[in-house]
Amino acid sequence: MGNFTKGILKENPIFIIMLGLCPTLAVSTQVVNAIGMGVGVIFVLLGSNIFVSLLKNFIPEKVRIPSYIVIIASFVTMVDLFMQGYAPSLSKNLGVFVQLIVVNCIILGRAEAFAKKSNVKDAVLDALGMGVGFTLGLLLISLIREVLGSGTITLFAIGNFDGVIRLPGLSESPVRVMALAPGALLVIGYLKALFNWTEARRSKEATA
Amino acid sequence: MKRLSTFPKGGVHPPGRKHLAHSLPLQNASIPSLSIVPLSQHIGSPAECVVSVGDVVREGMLIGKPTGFVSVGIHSPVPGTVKELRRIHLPNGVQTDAVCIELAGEFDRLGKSQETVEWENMSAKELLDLFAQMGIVGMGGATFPTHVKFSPPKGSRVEFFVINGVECEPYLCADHRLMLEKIREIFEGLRVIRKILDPEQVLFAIEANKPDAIEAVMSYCRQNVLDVKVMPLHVKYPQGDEKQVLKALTGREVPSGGLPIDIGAVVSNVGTVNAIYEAVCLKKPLIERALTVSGGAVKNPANLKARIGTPVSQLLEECGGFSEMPEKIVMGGPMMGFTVLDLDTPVTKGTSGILALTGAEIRSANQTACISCGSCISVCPLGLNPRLLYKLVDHLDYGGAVEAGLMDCKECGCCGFVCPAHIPLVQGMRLGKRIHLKNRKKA
Amino acid sequence: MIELERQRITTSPQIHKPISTAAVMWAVSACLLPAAVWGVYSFGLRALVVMLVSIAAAVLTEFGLGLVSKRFTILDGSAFLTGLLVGFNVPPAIPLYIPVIASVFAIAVVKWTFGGLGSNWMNPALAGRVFVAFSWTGPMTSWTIPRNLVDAVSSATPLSAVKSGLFTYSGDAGGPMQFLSEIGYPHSAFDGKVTDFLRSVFEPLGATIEPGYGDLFFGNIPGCIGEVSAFLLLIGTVYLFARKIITWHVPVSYLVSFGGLVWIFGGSRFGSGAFSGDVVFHLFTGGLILGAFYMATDMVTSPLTRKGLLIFGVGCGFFTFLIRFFGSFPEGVSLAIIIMNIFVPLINKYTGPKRFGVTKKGEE
Amino acid sequence: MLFMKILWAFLSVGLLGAIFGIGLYVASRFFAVKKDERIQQVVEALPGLNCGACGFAGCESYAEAIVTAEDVALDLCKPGGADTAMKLGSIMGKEVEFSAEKLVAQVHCRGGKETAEYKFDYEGIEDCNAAMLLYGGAKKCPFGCLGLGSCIKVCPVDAIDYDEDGLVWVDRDLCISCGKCVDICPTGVMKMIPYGADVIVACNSTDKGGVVRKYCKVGCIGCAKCTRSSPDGGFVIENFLAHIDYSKKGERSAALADCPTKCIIRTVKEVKIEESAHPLEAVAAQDSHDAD
Amino acid sequence: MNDVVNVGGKLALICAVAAIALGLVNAVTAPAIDKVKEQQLSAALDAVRGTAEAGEERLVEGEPIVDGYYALVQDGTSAGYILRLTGTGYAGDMEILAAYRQDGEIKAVALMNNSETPGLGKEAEKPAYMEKYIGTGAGHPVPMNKQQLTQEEADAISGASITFMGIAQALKAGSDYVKEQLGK
Amino acid sequence: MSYVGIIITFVFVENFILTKFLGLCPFIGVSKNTESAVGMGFAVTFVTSVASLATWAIQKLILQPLGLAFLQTITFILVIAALVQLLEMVIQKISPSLYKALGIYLPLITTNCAVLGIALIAVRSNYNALESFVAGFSAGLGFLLAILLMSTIRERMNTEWVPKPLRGVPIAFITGGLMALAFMAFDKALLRNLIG
Ligand SMILES: Cc1cc2nc3c(=O)[nH]c(=O)nc-3n(C[C@H](O)[C@H](O)[C@H](O)COP(=O)(O)O)c2cc1C
Ligand SMILES: Cc1cc2nc3c(=O)[nH]c(=O)nc-3n(C[C@H](O)[C@H](O)[C@H](O)COP(=O)(O)O)c2cc1C
Ligand SMILES: Cc1cc2nc3c(=O)[nH]c(=O)nc-3n(C[C@H](O)[C@H](O)[C@H](O)COP(=O)(O)O)c2cc1C
Ligand SMILES: Cc1cc2nc3c(=O)[nH]c(=O)nc-3n(C[C@H](O)[C@H](O)[C@H](O)CO)c2cc1C
Ligand code: SF4
Ligand code: SF4
Ligand code: SF4
Ligand code: SF4
Ligand code: FES
Repeated sequence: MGNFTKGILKENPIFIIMLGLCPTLAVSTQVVNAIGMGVGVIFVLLGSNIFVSLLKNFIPEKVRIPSYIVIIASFVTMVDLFMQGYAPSLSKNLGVFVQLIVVNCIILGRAEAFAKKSNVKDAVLDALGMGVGFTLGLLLISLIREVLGSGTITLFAIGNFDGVIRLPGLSESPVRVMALAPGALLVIGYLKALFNWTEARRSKEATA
Repeated sequence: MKRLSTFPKGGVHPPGRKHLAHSLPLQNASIPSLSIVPLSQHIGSPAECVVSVGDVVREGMLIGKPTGFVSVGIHSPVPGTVKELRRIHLPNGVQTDAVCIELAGEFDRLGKSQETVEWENMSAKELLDLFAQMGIVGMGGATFPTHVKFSPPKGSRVEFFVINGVECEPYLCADHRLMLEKIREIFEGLRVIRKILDPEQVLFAIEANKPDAIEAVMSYCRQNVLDVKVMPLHVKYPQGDEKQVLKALTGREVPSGGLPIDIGAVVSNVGTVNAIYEAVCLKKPLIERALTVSGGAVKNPANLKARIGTPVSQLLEECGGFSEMPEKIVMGGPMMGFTVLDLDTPVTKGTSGILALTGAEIRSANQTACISCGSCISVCPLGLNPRLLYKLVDHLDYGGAVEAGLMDCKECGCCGFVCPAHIPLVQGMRLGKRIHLKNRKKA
Repeated sequence: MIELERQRITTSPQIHKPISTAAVMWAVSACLLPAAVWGVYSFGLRALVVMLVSIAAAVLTEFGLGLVSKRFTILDGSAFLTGLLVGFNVPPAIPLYIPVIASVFAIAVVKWTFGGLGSNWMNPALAGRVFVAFSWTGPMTSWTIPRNLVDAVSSATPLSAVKSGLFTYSGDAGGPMQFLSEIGYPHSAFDGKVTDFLRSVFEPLGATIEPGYGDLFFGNIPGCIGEVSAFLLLIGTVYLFARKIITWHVPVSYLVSFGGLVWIFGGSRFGSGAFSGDVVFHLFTGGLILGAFYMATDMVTSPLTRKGLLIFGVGCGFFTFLIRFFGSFPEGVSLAIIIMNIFVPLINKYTGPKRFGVTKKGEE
Repeated sequence: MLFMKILWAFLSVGLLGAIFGIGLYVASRFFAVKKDERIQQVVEALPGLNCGACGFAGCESYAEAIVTAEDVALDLCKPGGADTAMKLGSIMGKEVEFSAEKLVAQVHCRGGKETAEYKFDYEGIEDCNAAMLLYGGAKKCPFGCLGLGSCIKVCPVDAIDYDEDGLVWVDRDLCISCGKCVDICPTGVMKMIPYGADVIVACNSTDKGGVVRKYCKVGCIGCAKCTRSSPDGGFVIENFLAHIDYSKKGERSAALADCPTKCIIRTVKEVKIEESAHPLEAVAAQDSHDAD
Repeated sequence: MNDVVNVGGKLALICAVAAIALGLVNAVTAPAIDKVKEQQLSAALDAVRGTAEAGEERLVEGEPIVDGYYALVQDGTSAGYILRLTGTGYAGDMEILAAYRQDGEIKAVALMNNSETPGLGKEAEKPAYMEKYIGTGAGHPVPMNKQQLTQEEADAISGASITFMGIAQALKAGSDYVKEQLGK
Repeated sequence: MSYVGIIITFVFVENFILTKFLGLCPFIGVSKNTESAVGMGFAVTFVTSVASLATWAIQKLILQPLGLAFLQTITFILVIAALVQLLEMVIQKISPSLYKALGIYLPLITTNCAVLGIALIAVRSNYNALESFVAGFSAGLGFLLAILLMSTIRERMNTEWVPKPLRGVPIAFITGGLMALAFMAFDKALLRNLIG
């Protein structure tokens, strides 16, 4: 179980290990993007972790990285194709960042750091934990950015509901910069500082 | 009029305030009933005490003998008995033992006419040994033993000998008075120095704010047909620093980490030259020096010849005490001097002045963070970046500071003087140097 | 016996130049006062409210963060000045929450995040302004008609009128002032007198003078509260120069490089070829004077040495030109300055002072 | 059609894979450069604090020295302690003995604004070494803590801070024994003690008792009461100052209670106990508290 | 040699298997992707064609703004054209579909692919935004700058006039194209 | 688009770090001091230039003719990974000094979004071979510029008392945010006005 929970807080890929930052910042303009991206990453992580751990003895050391990358790229392509076919607007919003899941540092990082040494069950748990941790981090960032930067919370359109919750007042004149590039960097910077601060307080209290 | 030369980069113009004392002739200060004579008054190893409590000493008798080459003797400034050996803190941070001598007995020299000694047939080596015996150190502030400075490394040639009469520190006029009143002695001392160093050229540097001194020196040279080039300099602090005065006079730069001799020069303060005269021609050890007592809080500023070991309080009293409460008592000039904690602190060989400064003169204000104004950089005569050095020291990066030139800093105080944020930059420099030297010693 | 009440024990130097951070900051604030008064006169009391609100927001934020980090810094005047400059850099009719956010952003994010006064590397007031300008583009470009132009209908600033007007313009106005005349940009009564005077001086020399320069120079134009009166801003700088609080390096290199670029390339928009740009128009419109004398000169965020300051000024001039003439915003000063702020550490790294007694060879 | 597409995909990607696989293999033979893997292992085994206590520039240079130079000891990393030394031993295949108890730093002075006398008001850089430049600091006692926190600044793990009395205090659980604070402290009042030490003599003054009394209410006056109250506690008087020999494990609470100037204090901050009639009771209460 | 085969072959094998898997996935998704594209296009055309029928697309070469057009037919007679236009906005190119009467008057406009700023330029995606252009192009000129708008309309585009001008420019070019090339 | 246009686009208008968010991991990780930041910048520039050329070839010579667009991701990344690994080995052998300067960064670059990002963007923009190369090169230059400026600012921050929780990574992000704020001056409209 520890393999699952560690990814969510203690080794949160975004806030603690600080990997996979590009998609985190680029697609966090809307909550729905964060969910889509998160699902995509979980899928790829699962797939790659399973296959890497299955094939750990088969893959020769010399072509380890290329092999992992091929495995990862295959799953990414699948996600990409399915998104294009069945969730076209999401696919458009995420742009190249779907394909860029390949180079999302988390995925190769987990393959290298964990899956290649573990059995399938642990690899699955690790993938799920990391994926969920990534998604939660992404959700947090996108929630802050979308609420501040657009005054809305965009979810899925169901029936009559167009999927957008509009916050009165803020949605008419939002802090638009928060939805743009600077906002992303500022939000993650302050969130990381908050993490550092609480972490420091926790460790101080733990010893006191 | 020809433009007077000065050093080109940096420097400041603090209010000079020399008018308080510059026209007052040197007077003998009264003899202290208790002289406190520190054993470490010079750069180098402290002298070793050769008297013990209860001993009777005579005026000018050796009480501390030099320990090693870079060291000089310490002499009793007064006749009397040794009362105690005391550990004292000098304002410049040095902790040293001091011999306390209670005045008693008869003066050997005071009030007696001095005969001049034949010295022409002494060799350079003998003269230098005599300097060390007589306790001659640089009187320009650094108190570096003169016999060491006058022993240039083999193969180096002394192109210039510079008599430093710049006296760029505000308030101070002792050198100015010496140039007016002891001109013959100074040039007699110069003859001794010529014999030792054999310089190709002798330069006499005086800032333009002492026109009477320039005139006096020039006419003396003219009358006696001396081969000395008198160089009036445009007023700017810290022109008296040997690196700056050499730059102003010769255009050459003493290399970083180097000495004047690296560019073929030796610099001596006028007071040192006078002391050399007294030591060689009168056989008088260094037991008194000229200094200025001044400052807005002093009732009657004065230029005094005071015995080494005279407590500060006595000199202030002699000048009529305070006209108003001073905020700081300073030993030395206001730019490089040190604040005095204890009024029993004695005059030493390096004390060029005692100042009692009022709040209006100090102009202190609250310290804030550095606002990157760059003033400190533009005034640093050594082309350092004091702001950066300070920040590095403040962040404990002593190695980085040394790499950025910390060890070049002369602590001239220009940076601290102009800093609008009132950051104690010079303290930072001193701290950094001290820790660096400590670390280096350890390594 | 000599007695002392209290001695101060400090390191050398024992005396100090009569200057302090607080004195500098309050002096700059004081020099901005004439322009502030003009803003209130020209745009009404609303302008005063805007300035007071931005100052209050800045000072309160400074105070709050000072409490957190146990430093009491509001008397050093830098927060006041930042707040004042935020107020100077917004339109008079701005909804009040916008300057408040700009001030809070300036002090909290740009200044205190990096450690407070002196630690920030970007100009707080300008970063605050740009932050809100990008967030609330509409309100930040809605202008108030100044008092002396009561009969005007359009409230565009001269720069934005020229910029958006030129987009579809196909005549040959010859220059921005002619263009403004052509589209009927209003002038004050006072400007008539100035124009008459200028004409009487320059027309005998063969120059033609368009009306409107008087309004530009003295500030009868719409714009941000503090930026409109180039004249009063310049008056204030006299004291700053006299006290040596600012030096000529940044303003001169900024204005000269910008003016030069305008002169060389600025005319091509009007089909009059190179070396015919209207430098005077561009110098006195927008926030250039405010920026060049009061904001690019912020010591904290500009380089340390003279050489560095010159490079910085030229960079500001270049980017101001680039943004004004090619960018999508009519004004470029604030962006140009914060862009150059990014380069300051780099500039400082390579324009350090020359060390005494250190030769290139010896340095290795 | 579909079949052809898949065939082409199969062929082209397979071929690319083969080319790169073989290419990389061949290249790796051509361009092979030997590296000692153990350096990386050693780096990983070290705590990575880069504190410099080992005497090398940082963890990485220590690791390199361990692997490349023969005679570098494996027990130099103080923060890592015994665990790390063991790990290094197993990587390098060497026996390591590491027995010393962990040491931590502590300030041996409790003289503050209320208890100690000052010569003047210090103005200047907030740094103890800077204060030393001015008459050895503002305190009359030349041995005490100057309280300007150089050690706080230098500590890599923030183990030092001002306590509720405004005096400098080391949190022994955070301290990693790097010794940087001891190095930087200008008065030598910061000293290393064993982690398990129960009490310290919180004074560093070697002045005579009478002199100490003049400038500090909580200084050690060298009265030797502690040596009598707790004869097995390892108290020794040297230069009018009590030291503790921690290798003696006897009780020391009697000395703690009897010290006339209360300069013997606990290393673990006492839970503040309500004003009680007898100080001894408070101490006793504290003792029983410690016991459970 | 054995090693080479081991290393190269294994990587090749992994690649090949991956390629086959992807080929299969592609076979499943390709029709869906095509359908999505078709749907998007027809939805867009629906938005501007009104009650008329759109014919096949004809591509236009050598025009900077007009990329292609569809002839509109209503009740058997020609009812104008739909033009595919490229305008330049604040954040790059914008795809615009606009329906014109034969005399060049704008009947309907829709903003398609674009990267304008949400809340500013993106507002132009709302049908109401285009009202100021409708009915212009023949009798009335296409509004090209703020001065030609009502105060209310001008306020609405405040802060996004680059988008406004970009669309206007494209529409005007389209109108001219209809008048000069197609209208005859 | 003209070559100048491509350069301005990728250095300023679409700076990979400050507006596109590609390559942030090394940007944050390797910008602590100028020397290594510049090393990283050059390494990235080199790889983006070569990679965009190589992927252009794959796209035009294999994927497009065979209708295998769906294999883009897998082939591109394969090429990049192999390229970087090869490059690392070659440099290590041929020029140990260059390897010392760049070597430690090279493995990091495989998983740098910037490299794959520029390859994909170049293909999407339909660039020809030279344009792809120029785009790759300028994307690298943009990265170099951003990381150089960032490192000088971070070096300055080393001598400031930044509040503890903000030190290190957070302050780097916030600095990046403010840089991005200023870089918003460079928008598409500016580019268009500048080069027509
Ligand atoms: C350690 C040391 C060694 C010195 N050696 C020499 C020397 O060999 N020759 C010389 O002319 N001066 C020597 N000096 C003296 C310096 O040149 C200089 O005169 C002295 O430091 C005082 O200079 P200041 O008053 O400008 O600070 C030495 C000084 C120091 C501190
Ligand atoms: C900042 C600074 C200012 C100085 N000003 C003077 C001065 O005004 N007059 C002087 O004789 N020496 C001055 N000195 C000392 C000279 O550098 C040099 O040490 C001295 O002239 C050498 O002579 P001495 O060894 O005989 O003292 C100054 C030194 C420094 C660092
Ligand atoms: C973050 C940001 C986004 C912008 N987005 C757009 C946009 O989508 N469309 C547009 O026309 N202008 C956009 N602009 C450009 C400015 O708003 C431009 O100054 C304005 O269009 C011209 O001012 P005006 O409309 O008030 O005349 C944007 C500016 C910023 C700072
Ligand atoms: C000449 C001068 C110009 C200044 N300009 C600005 C400015 O443009 N914006 C600002 O926020 N503060 C300005 N300040 C105030 C101060 O330097 C600024 O708040 C610091 O950047 C805060 O660390 C200025 C100060 C001076 C002395
Ligand atoms: S004290 Fe040192 S750093 Fe300051 S101006 Fe003088 S030489 Fe330069
Ligand atoms: S003079 Fe003071 S405020 Fe100005 S740069 Fe130097 S240290 Fe900073
Ligand atoms: S223990 Fe030493 S370094 Fe720490 S505050 Fe006290 S005197 Fe300073
Ligand atoms: S308290 Fe001292 S010894 Fe302990 S970790 Fe901190 S600096 Fe190192
Ligand atoms: S996720 Fe983009 S470089 Fe790491």
